[in-house]
Amino acid sequence: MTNANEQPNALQVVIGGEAGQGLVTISELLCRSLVRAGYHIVATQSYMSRIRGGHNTFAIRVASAPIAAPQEPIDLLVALNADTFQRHRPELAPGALVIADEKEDIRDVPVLNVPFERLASKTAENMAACGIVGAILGLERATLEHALESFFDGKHPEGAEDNRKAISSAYDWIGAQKVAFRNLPAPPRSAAPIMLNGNEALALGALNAGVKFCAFYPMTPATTVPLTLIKHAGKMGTVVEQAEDEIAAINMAIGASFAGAPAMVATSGGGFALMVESVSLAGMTETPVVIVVAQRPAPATGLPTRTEQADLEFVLHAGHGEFPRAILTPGSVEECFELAQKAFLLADRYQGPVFLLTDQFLADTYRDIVPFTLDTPPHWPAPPEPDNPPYKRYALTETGISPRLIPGLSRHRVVADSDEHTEDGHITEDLDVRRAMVEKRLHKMLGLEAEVSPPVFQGDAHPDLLLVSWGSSRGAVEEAAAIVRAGGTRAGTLHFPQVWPLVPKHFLDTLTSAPTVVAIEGNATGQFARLIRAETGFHIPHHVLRYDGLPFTPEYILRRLPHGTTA
Amino acid sequence: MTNANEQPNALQVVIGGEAGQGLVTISELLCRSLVRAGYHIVATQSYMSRIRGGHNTFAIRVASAPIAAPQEPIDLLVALNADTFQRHRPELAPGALVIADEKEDIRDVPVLNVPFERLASKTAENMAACGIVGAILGLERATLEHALESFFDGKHPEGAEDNRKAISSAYDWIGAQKVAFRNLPAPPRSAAPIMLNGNEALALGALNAGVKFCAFYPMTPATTVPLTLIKHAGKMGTVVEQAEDEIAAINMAIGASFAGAPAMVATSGGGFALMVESVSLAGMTETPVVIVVAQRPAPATGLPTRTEQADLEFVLHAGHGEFPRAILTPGSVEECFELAQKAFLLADRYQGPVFLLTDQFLADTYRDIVPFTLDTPPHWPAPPEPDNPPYKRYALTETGISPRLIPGLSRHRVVADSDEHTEDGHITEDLDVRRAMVEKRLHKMLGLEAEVSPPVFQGDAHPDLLLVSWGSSRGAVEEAAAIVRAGGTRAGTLHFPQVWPLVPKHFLDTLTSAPTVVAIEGNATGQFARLIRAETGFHIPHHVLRYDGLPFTPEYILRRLPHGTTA
Amino acid sequence: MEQPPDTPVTLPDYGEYETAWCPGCGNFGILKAVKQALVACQLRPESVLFVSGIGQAAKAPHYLNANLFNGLHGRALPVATGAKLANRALTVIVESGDGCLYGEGGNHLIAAIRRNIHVTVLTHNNQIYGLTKGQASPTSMEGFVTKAQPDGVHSQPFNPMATAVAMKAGFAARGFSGMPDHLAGLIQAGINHPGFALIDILQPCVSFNKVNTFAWYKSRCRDVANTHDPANWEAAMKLAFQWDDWIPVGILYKNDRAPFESYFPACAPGPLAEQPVDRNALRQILLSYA
Amino acid sequence: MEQPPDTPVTLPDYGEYETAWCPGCGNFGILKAVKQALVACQLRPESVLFVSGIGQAAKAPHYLNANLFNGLHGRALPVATGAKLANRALTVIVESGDGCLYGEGGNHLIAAIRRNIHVTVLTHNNQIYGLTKGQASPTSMEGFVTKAQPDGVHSQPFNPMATAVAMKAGFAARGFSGMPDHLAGLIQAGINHPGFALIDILQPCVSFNKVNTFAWYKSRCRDVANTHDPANWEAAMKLAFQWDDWIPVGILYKNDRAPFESYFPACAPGPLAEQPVDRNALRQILLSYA
Ligand SMILES: Cc1ncc(C[n+]2csc(CCOP(=O)(O)OP(=O)(O)O)c2C)c(N)n1
Ligand SMILES: Cc1ncc(C[n+]2csc(CCOP(=O)(O)OP(=O)(O)O)c2C)c(N)n1
Ligand code: SF4
Ligand code: SF4
Ligand SMILES: [Mg+2]
Ligand SMILES: [Mg+2]
Repeated sequence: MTNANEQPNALQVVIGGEAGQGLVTISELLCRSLVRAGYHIVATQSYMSRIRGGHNTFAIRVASAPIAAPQEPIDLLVALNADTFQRHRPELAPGALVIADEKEDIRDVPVLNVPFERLASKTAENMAACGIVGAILGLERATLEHALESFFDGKHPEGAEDNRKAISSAYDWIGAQKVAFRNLPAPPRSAAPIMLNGNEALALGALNAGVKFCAFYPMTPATTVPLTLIKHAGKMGTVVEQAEDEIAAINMAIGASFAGAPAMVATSGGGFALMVESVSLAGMTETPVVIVVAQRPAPATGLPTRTEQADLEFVLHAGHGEFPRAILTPGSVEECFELAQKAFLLADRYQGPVFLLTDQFLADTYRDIVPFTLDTPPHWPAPPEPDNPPYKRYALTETGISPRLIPGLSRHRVVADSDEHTEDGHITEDLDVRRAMVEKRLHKMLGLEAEVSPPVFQGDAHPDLLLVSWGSSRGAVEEAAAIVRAGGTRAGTLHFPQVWPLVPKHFLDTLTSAPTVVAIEGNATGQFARLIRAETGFHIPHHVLRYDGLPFTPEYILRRLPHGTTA
Repeated sequence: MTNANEQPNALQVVIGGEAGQGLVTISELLCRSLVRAGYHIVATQSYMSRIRGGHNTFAIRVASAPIAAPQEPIDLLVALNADTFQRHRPELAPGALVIADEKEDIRDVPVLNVPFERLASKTAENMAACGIVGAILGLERATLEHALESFFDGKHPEGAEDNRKAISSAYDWIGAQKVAFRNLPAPPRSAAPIMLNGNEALALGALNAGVKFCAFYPMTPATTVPLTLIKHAGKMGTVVEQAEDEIAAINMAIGASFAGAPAMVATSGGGFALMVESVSLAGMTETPVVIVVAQRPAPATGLPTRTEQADLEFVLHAGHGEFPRAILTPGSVEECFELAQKAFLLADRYQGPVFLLTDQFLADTYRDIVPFTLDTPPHWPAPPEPDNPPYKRYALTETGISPRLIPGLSRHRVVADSDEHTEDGHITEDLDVRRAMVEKRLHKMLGLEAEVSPPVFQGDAHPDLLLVSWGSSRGAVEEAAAIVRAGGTRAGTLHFPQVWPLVPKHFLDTLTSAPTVVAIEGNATGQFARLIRAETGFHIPHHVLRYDGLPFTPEYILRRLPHGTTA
Repeated sequence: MEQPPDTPVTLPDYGEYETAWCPGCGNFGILKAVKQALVACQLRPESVLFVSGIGQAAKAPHYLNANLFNGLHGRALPVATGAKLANRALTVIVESGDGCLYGEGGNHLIAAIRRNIHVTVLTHNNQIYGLTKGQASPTSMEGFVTKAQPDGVHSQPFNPMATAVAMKAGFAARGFSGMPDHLAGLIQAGINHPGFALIDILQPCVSFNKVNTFAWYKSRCRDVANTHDPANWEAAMKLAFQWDDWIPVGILYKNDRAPFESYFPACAPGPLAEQPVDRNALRQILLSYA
Repeated sequence: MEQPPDTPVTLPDYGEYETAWCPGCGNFGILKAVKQALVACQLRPESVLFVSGIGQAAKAPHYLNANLFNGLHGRALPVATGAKLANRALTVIVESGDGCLYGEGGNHLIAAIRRNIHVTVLTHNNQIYGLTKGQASPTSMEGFVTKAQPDGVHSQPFNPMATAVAMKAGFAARGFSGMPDHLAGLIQAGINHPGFALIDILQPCVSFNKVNTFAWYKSRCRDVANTHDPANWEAAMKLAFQWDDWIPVGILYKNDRAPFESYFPACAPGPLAEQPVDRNALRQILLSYA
């Protein structure tokens, strides 16, 4: 069996240090430069819940050919402090190089001792490290300098100049060294890719779908969704408001949506927990709202800056009573963009809550992206104005979908009620009406089922080994399967970009015909496997689970596949 | 097939009128008198969400032999207004009698026209009606008078006297009438039963378990749980506080529990939705808390005063992340008492959230009860004080259960954290500790499984028809099965007093060996059947569902059993 | 039924409906005053959005003909805030109970005051939880006895006027359901105030509050209009605490902070629902991620 | 390590721990003052319960040796309330951030003030959300610019002192982390005040608040002890609004309402955990349902 790190076209750079050492800045700069140079990247952030100190890393896997997942072995370790080396030493790949300040006492491994003090001012030492890595990876000096320019964008000229100098000195210095490090093949592409993380892509997808309102209460790892919207609010005409709490956030979104603005919220498990009553409200009043839940390890506050996939069942059943919903689970940065659009479409069409379930790993991971085409915007039709009054907001229809007008934008009055209501929206205690309304609402499930994004199969037809995944683990699972295949086992993957509703005919044959099926989930109890069983009776007998806060890697999966399933 | 109403020993009295007509007072008085006279009752309240007006009923099914469920046909209808007669006319059983004011124009059915104005003052007319019913049912005048005395308990002597007179005149007047109405056989018992509804029994069970703290925010149909605790707070030394909102309520309970007081909250779906984040907090900090969720029809505000069983999946998955819980689902007023005790026991032993999932029907239904014995109180041991410091609140143990000390009651400091934490309770981001703590917490499921209240089977061995139920529908389901049996079909019932955890060996054989299995649930999607399938793969093919806000009756079930399943 | 938009708005435009309230309830006076104020403002029903929570008070907007979002207990204010931001042209009125707005929804009240969003809040303050059958509310007086508080309320009552004035709310007024004409005037002034307006309306609950009855309020409530300048913060603060033989009703405090929605350029051109998606701008934005 | 209970409590009893705060953070001064106050009160660590929420401030009690319940963001106060009711003998101190206590937890603050429960609240008020990397908090000043508020904050800041004084809180004080001895005195007074005490502590955040810096606070904060009588409500109200070149620190307001827990007879005999279940009484109660 081959390992991910043995792929000749990929290598992994890990930059580690304390919060406050400028790690994110230089890593992003490096990523951007790599992407501009045409490389593919998977750049994963791993940080502690503190502002200064602690231990953070930015792991940049870079390749000349497409890649989809982070990897474990480190080829180039940039240790901004001594702690970094100690922690990551066990992960060094054969032939790895460590970059560290010349004052650090690092032995037994190939190390490049850099005289940072001589190369840069104290505050620009991080940028010198950036230059060193850029040079080693064979990036042109100008590529890094241009990336730096866009970063400063004309602001702080002094700091910018200081940083430029640091890069320059790094390149000059390294020219004089003999650094033995395997080079990547030159990248093949000439397209102009962009670099996005999952949350940015999600926000941009929402903007393309027409989002006009977002309310939020800050919560890691969701906050960068509203921050991205805020950044572009001026140009896109979006109203984004920081609410007093999450309950307010979702109720504001519901109010804005009722008044016609495509609306969303973004939060994580604990914040979402506070929104649960209002999810039910959106279900009852049939108000569209897109809810981004960026998962992190729980229960309670848990590990605020790490990743997990343990809120699937919670989100699926959140809210008292029964009403339709859809849960989209993007498996890549591209899917964040696409499914964000779909979420708004479904929310609008089926008039209720639609979820985007992501996690810290996907939210924070940067990828190179071919700019999305924006010419197929989802359709937000002006609701047809019924001409025969009285207008009935909740008219009983065959599809369960009733004509939705916007208060103030028609001659009609629009009445919505969280109590059970008549067709015209007014409170009722008529128990026949109750029954009809329950059925009307649930009837919308049929339409939602017809629009499900079906699971994506990849790999050998009639595989002996089938790996089932949902959400952010897609890349790692697909790479793991590729490695298994390279080892001679017929392997396939089934990725679910949508976990609710489930349409058994999309996947049941695939499941039942594979001799070995393994569910890969970032939780401790196999939630999705349980859901598959609840809906189909099919029991997935094997699991690869992860619940230590870190994302899946191909290596992690390969180590845990059931014995005998790989050749 | 026989019908419930054809049971010779049972008949049903329905008293209907507007809110504010004193319907509840006279119905409770009547129930109490019947119980004191030795009858069995199932007295169901059905009311609208308003304080005056509307249409409310109190349906008292009374019998000489034990009964377990409400019934549909009405034998004696007390119409306190004209509307009542119109609404309930279709439900009148053959031979039914209607009692109404002589001014009402009621035809085509046997009616007793009562000159209420002559029998009582305006405010005591309801009491005259009570006297009429008592007399017709053959209750001694003194029984009603004594019940009235305990009701007034020496207060409002004028009102009491007025009411006593009304009863008296009613008895006098009816003596002169010729009323044709089938009488019930004299009750066989001589024990001294008491009369309780589900919420009262639940509160008394909690008191026996040692509850010392309850916080709540008013919400129908849960409010009478804290109100019952408040009523007895002085004698039982209980602290009950009305919180500013439900989030505060559960956090107060968690704080009190952390400081050593057995603690509970009680709410309904929407209020519970607000507690969800803190359920996860209790799971993470391993703080015992008993959570009563009295279901009502949702989504959102729904039908505040009606009944439903649609929050099972919601409660099961409420809270972000993964942690153990237990969900108890009493099926009778007695089980409310018993399972309330068990809830406190489990919460204490497994240190986390334990649910009592009831509903409006059970909460408000009065039954005759043989007073519970109080001599087997659950055990609340003083936690053993570890003598070797440092004390570790979250010590890793084989059972997952760690030694719980109470802050201020030992020499040790007790530290609890909603973040992931070390054994001594302090915040950590160590990912190995994280994994160990996830496993420790989930390990408690094993102990919980060992203490599950198993499902209760009743009926024929190897039944052809098996009815599966959980929670409040138990009585109706068991009566329906009895009728089916009486009709010649081998029938059995499987009632789940606990729906989580599920232990398949308790029931899977029973399920798989019955030719026809039907799930009876008060929701629209068959939530419990789905849960059974998720846990066992077993698919319950038939459902009898109800989601119009009314409770199950044997008749409702019988009408909907799959064709061909009954002889 | 539909009138051309230039016809004057009259009371029948707001309809007459059957209610679920107890006979004699103070809510009737408020309903009357609200309709009167809407007519006085000459607001067409289709341009008015009521947002309410849950409780007896929260049912009020079902009893007139306008747009309505009857949401969750305690959550009317954020819904109203979202709706106003989505469409500035809507007249947004929140109507709910003291429990809903000062209890469950307390955090939103504070935030709304801080924002100064142009929303008019009508609190039916009966000093009790009516719909749930008579527990203490945040405004119940100390010692007030209910089934849930058999030894009387121990918390100090929430004083909405004192808090609003202390927080320098845009507009703070107290009314009484038993003075419907006066109340209609307050509501009209509140709606026309271009910022947040809190109108706390004393409302007898005949079923559950046997202390603060119609007579109790009636004998205490007197208007301050002629003697008080609402721009005078110190005087307003004094009046906010005036609660014994005399309970001052009228506009206690007012200032002219800019309304919250005026800070959002996106709100200016018209309803968000009618703003197109500028995909050229978005394309430029996408490329800026290179 | 264990000391017999009659040994005087000293600073080492409260330990020294490594923190996760930024060097130079105002939280360090608060931590120091808290320990100093606990020693001054001669409280043994095992008799003190800290309750905190989530944020940088909320980590503070992890850095001293006492009982701790570090709960959810915004929810420290109800936990503290429950714990105090369960055991009156505990000294219950809430320590958390401005976002936690005035934002997410706003409704609980209001309720706690109304209850006057004997809990001492220490708000680390850095006018920013620190842990989530610098969004505006309820106390951020108007116009304050952050990544989330690039055009500046539009809401009026929450004034904790004005609200507390308007609500006649039991004890309301303002401190500054840069005056740790003065602050320790306030905390000691707050702990000893038999009722609810809110101590709002101005705290520089060196990482995210570049406006309200140490120097900014330092040049403004001056004690009022010698010039102000905390029983004088009008004066307190004035001081609460004083926020320009001079920010008064000290006890602004104080009264002597009875603490909430004193109304519960069940709380008097001792910790609820140690009260037996009176099954004879319960048996009588059962029979009363006949
Ligand atoms: C989250 C939630 N908690 C509790 C309730 C139950 N509830 C309905 S109305 C109400 C109180 C009503 O009091 P108030 O707001 O003063 O209105 P009033 O009935 O007095 O007009 C409560 C607690 C609810 N519907 N939702
Ligand atoms: C329910 C919930 N919402 C949001 C968060 C994320 N969160 C953690 S700390 C914090 C704000 C911290 O600000 P503050 O309370 O002022 O404390 P500081 O870090 O400034 O000391 C937020 C929003 C959370 N943990 N839980
Ligand atoms: S209960 Fe009180 S507030 Fe509700 S309608 Fe009746 S009188 Fe009015
Ligand atoms: S971010 Fe601010 S508040 Fe948090 S530790 Fe750093 S300086 Fe202190
Ligand atoms: Mg009220
Ligand atoms: Mg802060």
